[in-house]
Amino acid sequence: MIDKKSILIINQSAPYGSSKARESLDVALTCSIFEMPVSLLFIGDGLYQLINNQSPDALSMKKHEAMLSALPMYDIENIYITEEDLESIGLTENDLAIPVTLIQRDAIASLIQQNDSVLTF
Amino acid sequence: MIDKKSILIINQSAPYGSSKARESLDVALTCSIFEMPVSLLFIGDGLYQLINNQSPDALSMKKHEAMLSALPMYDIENIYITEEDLESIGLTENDLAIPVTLIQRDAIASLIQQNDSVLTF
Amino acid sequence: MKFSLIVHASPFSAQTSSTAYRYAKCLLEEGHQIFRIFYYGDGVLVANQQIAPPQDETNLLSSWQSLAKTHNLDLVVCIAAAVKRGVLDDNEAQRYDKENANLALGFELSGLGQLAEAIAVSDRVITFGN
Amino acid sequence: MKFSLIVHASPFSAQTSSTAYRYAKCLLEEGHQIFRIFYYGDGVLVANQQIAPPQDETNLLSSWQSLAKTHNLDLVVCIAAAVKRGVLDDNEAQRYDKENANLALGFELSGLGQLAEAIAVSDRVITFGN
Amino acid sequence: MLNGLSSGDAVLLIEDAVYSALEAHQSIFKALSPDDIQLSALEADIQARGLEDKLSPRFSSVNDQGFVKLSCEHDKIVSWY
Amino acid sequence: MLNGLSSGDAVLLIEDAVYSALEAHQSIFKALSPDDIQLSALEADIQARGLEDKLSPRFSSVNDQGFVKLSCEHDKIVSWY
Repeated sequence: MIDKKSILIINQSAPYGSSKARESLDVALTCSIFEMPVSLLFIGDGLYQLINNQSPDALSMKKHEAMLSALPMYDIENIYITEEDLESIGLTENDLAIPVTLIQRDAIASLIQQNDSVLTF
Repeated sequence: MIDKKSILIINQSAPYGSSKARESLDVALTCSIFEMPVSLLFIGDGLYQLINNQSPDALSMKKHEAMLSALPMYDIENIYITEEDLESIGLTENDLAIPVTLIQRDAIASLIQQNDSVLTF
Repeated sequence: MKFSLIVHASPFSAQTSSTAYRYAKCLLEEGHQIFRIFYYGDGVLVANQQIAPPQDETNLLSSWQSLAKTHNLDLVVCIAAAVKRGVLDDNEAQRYDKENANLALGFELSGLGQLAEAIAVSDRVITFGN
Repeated sequence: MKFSLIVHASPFSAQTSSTAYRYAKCLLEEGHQIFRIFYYGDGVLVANQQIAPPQDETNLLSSWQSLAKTHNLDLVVCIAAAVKRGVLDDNEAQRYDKENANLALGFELSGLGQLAEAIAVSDRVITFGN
Repeated sequence: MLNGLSSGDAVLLIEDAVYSALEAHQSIFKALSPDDIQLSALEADIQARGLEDKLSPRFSSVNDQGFVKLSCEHDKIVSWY
Repeated sequence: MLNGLSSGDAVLLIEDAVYSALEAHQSIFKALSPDDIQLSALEADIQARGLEDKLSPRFSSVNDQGFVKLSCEHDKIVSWY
């Protein structure tokens, strides 16, 4: 009954400070379970979701990094960030918790065009 | 029973898009009713609250400008904006709904110091 | 065209839920079809029948309800988001041992699968809030 | 010192309510006094006894309740903000003709005057959220 | 998010975003060619905020019907709050 | 809001604001003299976000007790969300 529409989820929110990051992952996993191809783009503050060595015990919150690590098990492997964003926060791929595909900022438009539907969190 | 502590309310939120602007005014009016001297500072997006000719009928919302006009009836007459903020949005005092006192941005610190308590909306 | 809407923001502190309502109403007036409205995050709070808006403010809950009634709309409230926010139907009230259900008439609690389906079958999906 | 706290943000979509709780707990541990906690805006939503957080998440409502019980805290919920958000005590449920009260035990509905008083008598007032 | 735009796309500002249509904020949009990208702002939000006479000429005012029409004309919609 | 600061004031970053303590964002604070304004960020929020080894040396890490102590030392507190 469900078409295999591809979805791009754009993540622009930092983890922990708001519930957006978790809500986004919940939608991503659900769509993937329904066999819709899911791509994730992390831009702006959303890039902070990917920083490694997160340790939110004192906040009594779930480790966002760990939830991201589960993505491959749900066949979500198209994970994009832009080189410009990574550079702008002064970090490198070594600082990230999961493997990502680096793209140029002006490739965002084609990422949007390649997918059937776009959600932003 | 209530001391006459003076209050500075800093408004940094635009009207209509969120409920902050209204919540701020409700607190200002209440404190004034309790005879606490109230000053209002509008900075950043908060300055947009003061733009005249607001007409929110199509949004079915109350006219924020009209609520601001009630401030003098509550003896709230210390209303500040910074020249820099006004200039940065390309408007002049003629575009504002109520009379304000223009200060320099670096006078914000002394405004904070002159008051006993500071709230931000 | 067939539309679905996602409503995210708190109806009490952001304009967004009200923008979504105006948009939905206009869609229908223009002859389009709404497959589903999916409430997520703090957007689910509009479906609490305990809400008592001041008389001089719009009652967004009853606005949605009457639009839904006239046009037979499918208003789906994310069950996980609703339960943690205290918006419960009879089943959930029982499951979590709460005294009363408070989900407003015209709304239905269901899972994120309903959002996935809405995306799959609609020509356009528009998110209000993020 | 005598502190009062204002809690503004939605307990479900922002970290802020939980930061406020941690801060309040630490204040008390350090021997300070809390005159009042005033919930305003979407911050009032934490006082809805219908809330059913997932078992693996913190239950902020019961955290506030037990802190209040131990330290005899004055937890005041802005009545205007609460009523429009569907958080009602017995009086308000009756006044607005709603079937059930749902204000959680340990909280009290009252007006903004309680906030003004808190500002007047406290050495420090800290706002969580804006 | 203006990075994600390509020729033929349209930008509609709604709610508090309509303030960005003020002349003073046009540097935000300077990278967008007027021939490629259509800029507009929602009428109800403009009027509510008193901006009717204050918008940059690059922006056209669009009513709710126009919002619906734009949604139909473009097969992908990216919301940006 | 850094405009409102004067000598002897302290800035404590909490929640998502702790990201501003990254070296790459220090231009935000460049107008503040280190002798006049004390900069710090909340430990629990730093650790949660994996920033322990990534902060600018201008920022000290402050735990919840330190947050309370700062609140007592300064007679005016301006929250900025």
